[in-house]
Amino acid sequence: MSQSLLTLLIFIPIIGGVLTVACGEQRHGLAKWLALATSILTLALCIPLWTGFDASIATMQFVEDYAWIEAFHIRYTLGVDGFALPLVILTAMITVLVLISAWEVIDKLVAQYFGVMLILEGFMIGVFCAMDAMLFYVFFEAMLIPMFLIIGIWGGPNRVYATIKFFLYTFLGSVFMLVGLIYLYLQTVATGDPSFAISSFQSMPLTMSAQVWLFFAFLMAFAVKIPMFPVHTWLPDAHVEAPTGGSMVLAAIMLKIGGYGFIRFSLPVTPDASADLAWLMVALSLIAVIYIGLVALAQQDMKKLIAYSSISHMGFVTLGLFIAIALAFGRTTLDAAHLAIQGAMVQMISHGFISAAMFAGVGVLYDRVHSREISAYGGVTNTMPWFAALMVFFAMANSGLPGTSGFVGEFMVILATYQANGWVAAGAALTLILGAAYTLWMVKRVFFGEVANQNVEQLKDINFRETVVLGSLAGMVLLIGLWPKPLIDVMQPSVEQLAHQMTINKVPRTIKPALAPSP
Amino acid sequence: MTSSIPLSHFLTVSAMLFCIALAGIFINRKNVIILLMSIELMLLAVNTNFIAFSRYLGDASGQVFVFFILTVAAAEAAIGLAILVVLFRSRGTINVEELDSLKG
Amino acid sequence: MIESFADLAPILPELILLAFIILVMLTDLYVDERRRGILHGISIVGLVLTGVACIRGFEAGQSTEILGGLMVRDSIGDLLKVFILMITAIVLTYAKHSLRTHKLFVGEFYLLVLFAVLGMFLLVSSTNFIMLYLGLELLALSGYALVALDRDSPIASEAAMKYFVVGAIASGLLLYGMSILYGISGSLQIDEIATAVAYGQSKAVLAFALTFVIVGLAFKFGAVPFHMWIPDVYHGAPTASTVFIATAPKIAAIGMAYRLLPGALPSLSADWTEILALLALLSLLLGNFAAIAQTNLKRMLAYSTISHVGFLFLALLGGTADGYAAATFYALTYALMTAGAFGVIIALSRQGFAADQIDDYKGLNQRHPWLAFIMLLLMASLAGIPPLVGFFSKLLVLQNAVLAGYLWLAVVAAVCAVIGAFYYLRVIKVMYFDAPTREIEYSAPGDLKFVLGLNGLAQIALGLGWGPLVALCLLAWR
Amino acid sequence: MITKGLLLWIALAPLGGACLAGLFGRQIGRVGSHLATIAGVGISCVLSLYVFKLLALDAVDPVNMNIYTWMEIGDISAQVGFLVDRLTALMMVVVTFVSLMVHVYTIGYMRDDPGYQRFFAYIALFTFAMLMLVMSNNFLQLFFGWELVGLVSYLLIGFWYKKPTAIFANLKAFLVNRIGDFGFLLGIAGVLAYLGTLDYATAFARASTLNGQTMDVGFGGYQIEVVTAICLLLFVGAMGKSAQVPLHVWLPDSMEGPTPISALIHAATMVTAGIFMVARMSPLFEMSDAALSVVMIIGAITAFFMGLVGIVQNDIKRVVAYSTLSQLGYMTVALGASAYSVAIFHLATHAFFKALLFLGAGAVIIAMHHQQDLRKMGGLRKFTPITWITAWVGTLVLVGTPLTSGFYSKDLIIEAVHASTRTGSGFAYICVLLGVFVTAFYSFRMLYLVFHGKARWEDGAKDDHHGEHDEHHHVVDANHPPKEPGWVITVPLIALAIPSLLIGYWAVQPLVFGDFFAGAITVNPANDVVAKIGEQFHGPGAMALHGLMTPVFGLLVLGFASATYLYLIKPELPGKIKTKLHWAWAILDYKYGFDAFNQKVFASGSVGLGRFLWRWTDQGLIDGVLVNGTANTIKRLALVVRRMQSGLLYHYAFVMIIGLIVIMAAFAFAR
Repeated sequence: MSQSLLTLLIFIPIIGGVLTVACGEQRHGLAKWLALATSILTLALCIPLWTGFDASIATMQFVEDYAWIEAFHIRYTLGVDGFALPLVILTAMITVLVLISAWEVIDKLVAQYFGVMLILEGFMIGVFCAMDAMLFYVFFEAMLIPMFLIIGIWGGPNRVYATIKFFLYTFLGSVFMLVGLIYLYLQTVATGDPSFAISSFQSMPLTMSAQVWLFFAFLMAFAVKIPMFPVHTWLPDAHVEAPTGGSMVLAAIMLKIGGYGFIRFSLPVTPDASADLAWLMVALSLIAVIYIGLVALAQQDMKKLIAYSSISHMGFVTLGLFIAIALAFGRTTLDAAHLAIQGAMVQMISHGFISAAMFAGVGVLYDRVHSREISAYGGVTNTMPWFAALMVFFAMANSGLPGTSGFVGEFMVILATYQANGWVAAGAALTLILGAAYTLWMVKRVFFGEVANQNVEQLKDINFRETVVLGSLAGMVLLIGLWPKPLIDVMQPSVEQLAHQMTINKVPRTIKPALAPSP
Repeated sequence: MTSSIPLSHFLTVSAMLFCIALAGIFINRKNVIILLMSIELMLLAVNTNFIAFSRYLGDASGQVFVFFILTVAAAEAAIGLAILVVLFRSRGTINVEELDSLKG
Repeated sequence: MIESFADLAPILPELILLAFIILVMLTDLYVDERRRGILHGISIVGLVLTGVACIRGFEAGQSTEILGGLMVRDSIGDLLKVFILMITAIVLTYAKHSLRTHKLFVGEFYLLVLFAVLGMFLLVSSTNFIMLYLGLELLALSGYALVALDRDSPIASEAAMKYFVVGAIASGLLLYGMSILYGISGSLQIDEIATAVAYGQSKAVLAFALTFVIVGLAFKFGAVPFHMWIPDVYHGAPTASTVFIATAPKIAAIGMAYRLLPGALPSLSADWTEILALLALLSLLLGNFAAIAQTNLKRMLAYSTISHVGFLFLALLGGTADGYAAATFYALTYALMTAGAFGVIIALSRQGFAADQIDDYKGLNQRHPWLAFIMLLLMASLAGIPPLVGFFSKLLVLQNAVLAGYLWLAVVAAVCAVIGAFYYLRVIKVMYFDAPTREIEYSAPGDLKFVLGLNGLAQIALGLGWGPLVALCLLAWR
Repeated sequence: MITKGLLLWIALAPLGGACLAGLFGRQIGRVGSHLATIAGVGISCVLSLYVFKLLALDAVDPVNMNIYTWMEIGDISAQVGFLVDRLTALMMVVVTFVSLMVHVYTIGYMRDDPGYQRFFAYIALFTFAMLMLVMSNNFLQLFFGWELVGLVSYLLIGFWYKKPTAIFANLKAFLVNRIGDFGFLLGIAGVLAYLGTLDYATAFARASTLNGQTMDVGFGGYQIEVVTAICLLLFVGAMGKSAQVPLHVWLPDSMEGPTPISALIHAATMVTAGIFMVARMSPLFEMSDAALSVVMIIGAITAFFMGLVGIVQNDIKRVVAYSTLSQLGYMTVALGASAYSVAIFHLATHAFFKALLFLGAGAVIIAMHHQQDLRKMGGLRKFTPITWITAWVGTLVLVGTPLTSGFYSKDLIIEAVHASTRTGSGFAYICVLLGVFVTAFYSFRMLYLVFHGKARWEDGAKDDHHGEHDEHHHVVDANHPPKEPGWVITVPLIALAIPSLLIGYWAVQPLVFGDFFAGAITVNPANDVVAKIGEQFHGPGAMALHGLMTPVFGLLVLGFASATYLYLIKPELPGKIKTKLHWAWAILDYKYGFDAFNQKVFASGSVGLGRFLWRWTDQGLIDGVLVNGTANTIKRLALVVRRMQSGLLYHYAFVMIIGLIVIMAAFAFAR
């Protein structure tokens, strides 16, 4: 059981998904229950994963290692560490909620929707568990087709443009990574120990120029995924057109894969290039926080607004990760770097819950009124008090109110960033104002005020199903916000290891004085 | 006799024939028949080459090859003409310029 | 030269094939319209038996001269032959239905296909220019006839004529190159040429000859700028012929390339690598760009073929054994994917409805989800999305390109793959996102449905378990 | 003995009440929910008093305990814990007591409001948040409480969420506070960066290491003292919460909320959080004269100029709001003069009498059936005697009549500023002096306009905004005269009036001059002004006597006199003056243009900028040119390439030949 736990986590959803599709549209009732059962089973399997995980060591756990393609030394190697574990569990949780939230909402090709969602879940878990670069890439790319279908089949009016844009954007980004991986593999061949293992890439000596090229190759892939300015424009379109469940998965999990990629590849494989280019990444992150924050302020479409806010929040992930490498540079203690990385990770997890909740909320409104335009609403509180209460809560979480998970990550990242450069920290802290501004302004326009029109007049408050979805998300947000310690403790050893890898010079490196940590 | 005409002359001639054949193919805008003739001419140029070389090298295999080429050329011509007939039946023309329904 | 029949053992596959060709020819004379299905059966049996013969003689690294060195029996040849036979068998299954629906079900088709296969056999295992040329022409001539199979179709005959003319030019050019090489080396034996060329002849003349040889080769593959016949032939020919011409000959061409380039001109590898890189680049760009603008599925697949040839050439760079193994793997998977795609077209086509317009596939998912799913797999595989096998074949060729020092070309190829993804996605989009406009009936015979299903699932199966296959390729080439 | 359990009870009891009323309000009903919350707050009030007794009288040692670890990364750890010393205890008493009063008062005030339960849930939750803030023993929890009170204030200002002005005001309040928090958070980051901890005790212990340490500003190579930078950043936070210029703009608008919370949050407790925080941080602030000067000057400006605006207000609540601003200014000045104890003293007294005034105003509003316009009141004393008397008490205390608590706290502030030698103390001194006059003037003006003179409501003012909510569509006029509200309203008034009068006399000696805050507040001997003025202090009685012959008292009398003359004796005069000095009146009425400026520049500006960036950079450049541009280029190229397949045989042949020649050429030139 426990020695093949990860395989089960990956393939139970995939097989369940195939079976669900096989049920066919005429038996979609059965299909839905089958899908839900599968996803819950997957979530249940996360319990032994969590309990069995030894949070005191940084090494990979639940490792499974089988030869896959001997000829090219591609292995089927799975394992989780402090970074992967929370993300796997997040994926399992969100998928269950996605299925529940789609229960009565999806009206065409129901079986296919539920099945594809499960298959997607399997691929995503695979990404987080893969320890072999090629296996990682396979899962990384395999996610595209299900998502492509989800947006394209069940999406909004402009779905075709959005989904093809999403696909090609991501695909274009990742092929550069593919070439990079091939290059790294050939390096290992040259050194006589051919392997696609991520660990062997991480420990491989590389010249500075090679590192820079590789860094940009990885950047192309992960910057698009996370997404960073200026390759973020696919996200708003994708979110706007995607069905609620699609948006939830996209925002809650897929974006995280970008950040996870930085942690797995960019930082450890090319530490020196990362350090040299940290200034660039920090600059882009700040742009994400401020520029995107301003753009979000201008949105008229709720989903677009939340999408932009996601980009802005992901800015903190990249900021944390690349400030960390500046802080890991010539310091006696690495605590600050640890703080930054932890902040980035917590931000990812928390954003997973919050953005999922926000999109679920928009979905609730959309199912009733069939409009995402802010101007189509007003005074929703009058007719949907409980829903309004929950959404105000999530809005507060989204604008980083202490006590909610949204605060924790930003708090840690800002605190850490200040130690590298006060002005950067100030720029990042602007999110306190911007985030509150765009989120609460939307809340004001949608929920407060007199009842705006007939549609709002006839709104029914959230039913049990929706309460379950939003309520459980609210619970997680509150839990992480009030007591992040368990989460942080689980990640700490891996964080320390990553910070240590950052300090290992493959070649002499420099760092922009602006980011040189204050003495 | 062998010494009288140097190899280069043969090669030049065959090269010329070859070029004429090619030119015939893409300058000709009128009749498919001419295309077939040009192709034949091209093969003949090649044959000239082979024979000249084999004579010059005193190696027979070249001439053997020529026989094969001639045979194949005949078969080719047969198929070509057959296609030509089919073409004429279905389109009523063998004008090269009108063979452009498949494009883009 | 032949002391005993034992000497004929190495060419047993060819002999069996020939025997069955004659059998088909004779049966065709005596069976009437209704029972022509038997020809199909005979051909399949023939292919299978030939395959068995190939496999039984298969032995890595070993190679025996036949017919006084005109041909050779080696693992490379056997591998390619087995693959050719596999593909041909699949193709015949698809073709039968197509021929039936379009009233073209005649014995000649099987004859021509089998003759073409025989030509390919000679091509891949010839060690002498004469043999190589004969194989080439046997393949080519059968091809011309196959294209012209539908005598009443104007576009078919036009395509045949175009194919014939440019094909003839190409073989003419190839012959001219051969003649020069013969002049230089004084032999038609590939190995002797190799040794002769190795002793520094004047580079200029060699390059001159090499150019013509490469042109002939590039034409067989259909690499830019010798690709012009591909779209017209794919489009014009009856689908049954297209699916054959589009698949098996590509595998044979690898053998031809191997015999001509590393075989005959190893000392020029630097030169032909450059040229192949150039052709690869052109093919990648033109193929992908032109495919985007297509509305006819067959034509789109034609251009996609051109772009795939571009990828395949990446594997030929450097001419290493691993490279050729990768190329073989690529050609095989490509053939599987393309055969499958045409198979779907055939499965949906009816009398008077060719199902070759992309728009014909609108809403297929809602009508026939299974068929749509197969097409999805094939398209995604052609686009190179993991875990489908199309991705891994691309992976191998890209790796070979990087290994050969063509990192930039690998990057370009990768980007082209993204551009290419667009038009494959368009097919998926049409099938899954659009609402069905007309009633699409899917009434193919069971064997076709079965093979088609296998063909689609093979994309996943091979994607997950491509190790043995690639290992086999490496075994054969190393 | 102060145990963890005790403190947890104090903190969590209100939270429990809040959850009950908030989540199950519908089930337990109105009575149930107000009983639940009052019980919760009552418990923590009693316990707070007990804790205060222990600390103040029985001299028990302060406690500093951690409840649980919030996060721990190497040496960086954040706890949730309590630090309870006399400063905290005092704040706890003030908060819980006022809160309790407000709870009781609310029963009457919100009697027929549909959101009854919700309201109780909010104010109970606020009490919890405020307690978390004052009881915190580290910066994280401080920030937690800091933001949570902000949240509740946001919810309560927007309590009547249908009212456009209300939901505008609450968004504004939250955002302005966020600007403050922006600085505050950076201050905390600075503390962590330079002191390596988030724990008060540790941080203060290490504070001395900052001596003379400077940091690079980042441009122009300027250097700035680290401690100054940190203190200023922290003070930005205080400016937000305690509504100091220029972040004061939210407080007047917050009056859109129901009156009880104006009393509780926007007068007595939350707005004083900034004062409390600075006092709590005294060990840091004491190290930076520069920071304290800034504090003092900002405070002085607020104290005087905001008072001025109060003069021209006609909304009864807004008058009190501006008076609150001005009083907060006084406290800030005291901080700036490093007279922290005095500031806290004034904070406490102010809490009582300002709550009193607000609740009084609320009583008036109820009596007037939600009429808030001073011009429509007058002569109420006959109808609402208790309110009238308590209002008089409140006013007298506010203006600082000797012997009242207001006198002691305010007079000491003025003294302190006078005694201070810090940069800007001169300016501050003038401001606070003039402030006395202004305070007296607007206070009595309000008093007269409401309770004295002719009843301007009798000629039924039908015209304008009555009825924040629909229950009160009928207005008062001659036939429906205003009447005294019920006991739930008046009892809190009285209960607040008494301490407002007395605690000053009773507490000034121990609180300010006894070293009551020893250990809680650190004052650098060099600038210990309290000690200096302590030398002239000979008991509260003597101070009161002495107070009668200070300029302060003169200004107070002057203010009283002029107000009396203008609004009681010659009520027509103000109109004339208004027309004469129109420009001055305009400036004040325009509130110095802060709101307009913010609205134009920040609100509209940022939205406009966002829209511009979205349209031009995001959609125009990135999407339009780069993404779709590329796609379209490829499409166009595709068509071109497609046309190259002309379909003409001789073109095909030609292309082949060209290819042949190109390859040859490649060889030729490669050589």
